[in-house]
Amino acid sequence: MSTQSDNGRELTFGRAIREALAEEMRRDPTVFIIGEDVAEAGTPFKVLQGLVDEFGPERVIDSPISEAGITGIGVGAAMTGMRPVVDIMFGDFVPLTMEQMVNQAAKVHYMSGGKLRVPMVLRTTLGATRRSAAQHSQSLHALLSHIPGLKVAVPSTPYDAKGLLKTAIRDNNPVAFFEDKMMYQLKGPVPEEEYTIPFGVADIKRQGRDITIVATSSMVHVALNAAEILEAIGISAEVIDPRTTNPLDRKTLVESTIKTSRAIVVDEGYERYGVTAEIASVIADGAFYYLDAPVKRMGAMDVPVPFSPALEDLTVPTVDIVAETAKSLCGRT
Amino acid sequence: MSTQSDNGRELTFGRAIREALAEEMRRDPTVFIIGEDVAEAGTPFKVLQGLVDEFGPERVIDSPISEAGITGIGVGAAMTGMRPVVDIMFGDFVPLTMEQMVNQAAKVHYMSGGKLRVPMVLRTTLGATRRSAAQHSQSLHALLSHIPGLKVAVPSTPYDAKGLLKTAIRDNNPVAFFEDKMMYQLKGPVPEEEYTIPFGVADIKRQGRDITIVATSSMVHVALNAAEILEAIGISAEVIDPRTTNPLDRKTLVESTIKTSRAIVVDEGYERYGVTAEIASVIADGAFYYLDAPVKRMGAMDVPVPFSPALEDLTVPTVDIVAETAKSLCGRT
Amino acid sequence: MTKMADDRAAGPGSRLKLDVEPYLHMYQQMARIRAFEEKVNELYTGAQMPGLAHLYIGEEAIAVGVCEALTPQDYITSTHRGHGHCLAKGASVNRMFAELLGKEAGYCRGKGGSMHIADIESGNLGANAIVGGSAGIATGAAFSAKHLGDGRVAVCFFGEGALGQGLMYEVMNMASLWSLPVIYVCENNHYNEYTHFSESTAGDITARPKAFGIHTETVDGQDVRAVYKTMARLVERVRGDGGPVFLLCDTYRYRGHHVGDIDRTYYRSKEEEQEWMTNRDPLKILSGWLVDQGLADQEIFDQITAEAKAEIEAGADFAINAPYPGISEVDQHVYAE
Amino acid sequence: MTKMADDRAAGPGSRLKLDVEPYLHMYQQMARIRAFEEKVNELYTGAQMPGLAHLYIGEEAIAVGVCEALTPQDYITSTHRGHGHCLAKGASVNRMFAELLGKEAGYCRGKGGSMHIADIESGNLGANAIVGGSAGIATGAAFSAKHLGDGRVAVCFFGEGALGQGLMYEVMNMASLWSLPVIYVCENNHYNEYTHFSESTAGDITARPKAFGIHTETVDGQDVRAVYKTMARLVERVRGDGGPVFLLCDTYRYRGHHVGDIDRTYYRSKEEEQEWMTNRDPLKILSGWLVDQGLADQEIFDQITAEAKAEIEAGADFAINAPYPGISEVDQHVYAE
Ligand SMILES: Cc1ncc(C[n+]2csc(CCOP(=O)(O)OP(=O)(O)O)c2C)c(N)n1
Ligand SMILES: Cc1ncc(C[n+]2csc(CCOP(=O)(O)OP(=O)(O)O)c2C)c(N)n1
Ligand SMILES: [Mg+2]
Ligand SMILES: [Mg+2]
Repeated sequence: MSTQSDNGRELTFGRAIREALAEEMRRDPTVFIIGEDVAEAGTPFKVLQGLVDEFGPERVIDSPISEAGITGIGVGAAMTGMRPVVDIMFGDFVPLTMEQMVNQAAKVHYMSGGKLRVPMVLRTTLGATRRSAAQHSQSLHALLSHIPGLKVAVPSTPYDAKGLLKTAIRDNNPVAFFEDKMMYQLKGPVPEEEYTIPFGVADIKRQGRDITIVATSSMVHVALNAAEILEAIGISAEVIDPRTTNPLDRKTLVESTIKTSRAIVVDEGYERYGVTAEIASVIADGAFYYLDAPVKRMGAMDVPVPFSPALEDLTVPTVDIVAETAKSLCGRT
Repeated sequence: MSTQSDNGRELTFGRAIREALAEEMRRDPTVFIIGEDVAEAGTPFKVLQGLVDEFGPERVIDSPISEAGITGIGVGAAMTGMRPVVDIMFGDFVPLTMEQMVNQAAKVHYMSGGKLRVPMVLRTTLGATRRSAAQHSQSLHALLSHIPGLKVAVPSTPYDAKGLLKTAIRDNNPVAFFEDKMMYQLKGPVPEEEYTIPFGVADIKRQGRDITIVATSSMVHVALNAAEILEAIGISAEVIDPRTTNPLDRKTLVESTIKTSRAIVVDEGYERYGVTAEIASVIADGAFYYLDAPVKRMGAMDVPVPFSPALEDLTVPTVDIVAETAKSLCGRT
Repeated sequence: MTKMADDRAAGPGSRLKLDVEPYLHMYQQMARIRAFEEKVNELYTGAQMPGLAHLYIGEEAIAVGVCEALTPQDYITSTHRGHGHCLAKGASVNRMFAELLGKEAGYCRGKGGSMHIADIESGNLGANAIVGGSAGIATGAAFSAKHLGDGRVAVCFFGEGALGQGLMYEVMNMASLWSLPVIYVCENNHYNEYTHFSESTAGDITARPKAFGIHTETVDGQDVRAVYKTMARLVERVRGDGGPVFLLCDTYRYRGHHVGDIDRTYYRSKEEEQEWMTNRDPLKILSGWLVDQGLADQEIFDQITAEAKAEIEAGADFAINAPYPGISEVDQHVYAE
Repeated sequence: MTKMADDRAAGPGSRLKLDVEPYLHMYQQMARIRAFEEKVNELYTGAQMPGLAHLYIGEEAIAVGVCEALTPQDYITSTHRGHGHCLAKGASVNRMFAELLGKEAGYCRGKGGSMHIADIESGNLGANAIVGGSAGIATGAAFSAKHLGDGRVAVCFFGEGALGQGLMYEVMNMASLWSLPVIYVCENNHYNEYTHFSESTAGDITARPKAFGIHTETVDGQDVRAVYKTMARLVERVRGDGGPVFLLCDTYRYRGHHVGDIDRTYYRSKEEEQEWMTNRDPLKILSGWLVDQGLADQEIFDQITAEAKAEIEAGADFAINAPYPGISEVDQHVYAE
């Protein structure tokens, strides 16, 4: 993990998020958090627990259940000197914020000829397999990735989560930050010393020679596990995490594929018109003359997420399917 | 134009839409229209003019300026025996309807195990170059194309508009229907006799051998004009209109590309994470072993649509650029 | 259901005239809901239920009082805390448990789960996991009823937290403009998840629907007789083209926001919970009144409770032993024919 | 601006004490707005202006009365019908015309156009082409003002049609809960495009903000003195941490919904238009009062009007001759540094 430090400390993904918020709130008094049950409750995922004690209810604000309203207030506050972090409990509620994100936040800077800015972060979640059914399991990051004027981060490790969130808060543009709710307990190295991670810089999570697996958020771990399986049968997979879908580090993705001559793109959003489509077409175009096989896409099945434990897991790319697909792309069976 | 009749009658795109609505409203008393200024005003584009006179204000309903509300009422009415046609004046307002479209309309059938249905049409517009600036010029059909449970139609001719809208109204699923506001005055043949056009069946608007140009909505005409220019220099372009982005007629797109070995995808939505990404990756995958050149994407520039006449037209694919791109793909300069 | 001569009950000697059945039926419905929810909690803590569930315990009088005033054809839309609404509207215990466990015999073939139970046969257009998400659906159903002239009314159940959603006001405005037969039933259990409603709700709740010209009433949500009587009157008004109404019910959830919300002291006191459970319990209030009136004695309630528990146990067993949907179902029902 | 001894004006002999300047200034501001809009219409009909424009003619007293009660640091958010708001808050005629013609000298370098004029120097956070779209922005600006303690207030201008947008209620609720220094100014010109507001607005408008605990007042939007006096009082209240307020202004747009809306008889009568233009014109009302009071005579108004026209003509010429932005600008300002 090129960009990662190796001092001993380990944190969970959730703790890394909290630490990033706390550090930025200490550093900049204009940063505040607004959302449903973010204060005493610290969100249903307990990610923000303790922040209200340090920063008080003026900076960690429990709001009514008004996603559009808090996003709109965030946009206005951001335009006038604050750095709001708007907490949208589930990514499934992002559609409620779309007007404010798409028509206001994303366009204010451009429409004002560069005079107004919207330094706001919209923090929300993605990810299925939690038995939460169709309205609490979606990964809708593609919707916001499509909109010029917005930036979108999809961290996959505690280290990346912290570094990218600090960057998001300091960025002078609206940033949508998607956290996989199933990863909050995931542990990983996070150095004591402060750091940030630039947007638009992919991270090579694993070096490889035979095939490139581009994966986002939760799917990075699926890809890494698939790479282990492939290793065992002599296929060397390179796993690349774009870390931000917008801006997208096209160069790294294309160069890796030029090297390996094969690519798979794995993302937990719906496959059709989703993140895998953009990345796969960028690679298919950029690495065209070097590809030995078609670029394969693996997104979530194009169905509303079913509740039944017998069905839900079938809708998300798994380690085995990724490994199988990689094998056949490499002409092995 | 394979599927088109050739009796003399010509109608504008707007008249074709109105005729489809009138015919379906006569045929089925449960069909009704709800939206802002749809009755006496007949919408700002005058597309619905006269309908209220024939069907009365109970079936052509002027609503408050409540896009989310009328979409929600449409969903509920559709679940209980009606066939609402919800009129969203500008596609830019679709974000206001996203929660009802994404979490309700799209999921009700699946979440209810197939028992409830939402036979609703959301009619709206797309298209720039009208000097309407960033909040009245977007082509946001990719947002809804991404959502399983929704269908999306993007007609390019009066003939297709009428046939597809009739199909949309009779469909038992939520359908988003995008009309290019710049095409309402466009004339084309529309037979007297009744017809419908099935979803998921692409139309080959022009036969060709050397390159496939896949284009949607307004961009079909850009592609056809580009094909004329190419013809003049001996390049035979096949122009294919998917007509619906979801379902997408992958087969026709791929087969045409296998025949021509080159493809360009043109769409007026933002390029990044847009419709061109899905279609390009479908073709790059399906026709991989037959491609002589990378599949090229041409969407709208990834910027909020500028107001200035000096800038706006630069953001949309033009005939010349499409022709130029086709030429270079064909190795000509 | 049988019209109740509740008023006549007051006058002495008129007792014989009083029809006690309906009250016992309401008690039974509330007892079934409570037993159902207790079982859900047991299944969850026993790790036999996937996901989460939001228990309706403490709020039973609202679902029962409201649904008793409706016909099977009338529509309801429900919430994430919807088990009580579904049962009160006529759902079967077996199929509900099956749905909660993700089994094919469930109302949604296991695809919906606890927060999405829909049963068109009993007029239930579905629970909704989006707060306020069904306000448009209920209002649209009322639109259909009015347009088709089938005399149905639509009830939109929602928690006071949904008052934070702009959609509520958009649809209330249209329901009022077009005099739609919809009844907005606000279950104010005082908390939006872990936040007291006074921290999220400015002004006076009843002033909001009134501002849109909607007839508004308030009722004690723990007194099923009061809820029923009020609803019966309101339903009559709405069916008679009297336009939409809003009914604010004061209530309380005894348990956590969801089954996993065990330690609640950081947002509400044990005393508060105790106060409601002891002095404002809907089952106690009804049984107490019937006993005071000499209309019933305790045995009957014990019997009803026992029957309810038995039905619930059987339902849970049915569900536990029922098969899951086949994996081929995963991509079925995405689109209707 | 100078405090006006309006009240004292009543008492005879006190005339000399009265400061007439502020009134003449308001007249001048209204005259500038009207002349500006007349010119916009001329440019449009002369095919010299791209796109469309929504004229503010008839509503001038609101923008002027409101903005005269604000400091340059105070914030406003505006609407698709925003030219008047921008001018009243201090925008330059030249740069506004430049923006309307898509020229680089415009407030948004030509990228925003008529519906998106923003001028942070004068506290204008921008017009908005989404009905109700700026309600969140204005409320958020008030949030900043309160949090930063800079004593600013934020004014949210919107038409009565925006009352159809749920966002309005979500943010009014929060503004009330958190006592934010925001003033919601509703310009009720009776029409949402081509639909009379009574067909889209149930109940009583003022009851809506009141339901959220927001102090609400109503004023004659054609009487700039009344608007100014009311606003001056409300601004003081809001600045003094009195919480948000809602001001409903009764007004009328003389022209079409936009410059292209010529034949309006299908949605409103010529008589109605005549009635407002003859008897409720904001410029006539103010000049008439000043003349009656013997504080000014007609010449001065003719002079002000002539000056305004000259300024406007010069501004339009400036814009017409100004250069367009270079094509390299098309993808600049998508993201801030
Ligand atoms: C739009 C939306 N925002 C947030 C949530 C998360 N959430 C689920 S229940 C709940 C609280 C709802 O409170 P209330 O409406 O009073 O219902 P109660 O749980 O008290 O019955 C919240 C915030 C959601 N499901 N939908
Ligand atoms: C969300 C949204 N819906 C619809 C429109 C189209 N539209 C533009 S102005 C307008 C009417 C607005 O009426 P009102 O708010 O009263 O303002 P007025 O034009 O009367 O000043 C409509 C419906 C829009 N711009 N935004
Ligand atoms: Mg509650
Ligand atoms: Mg108006």
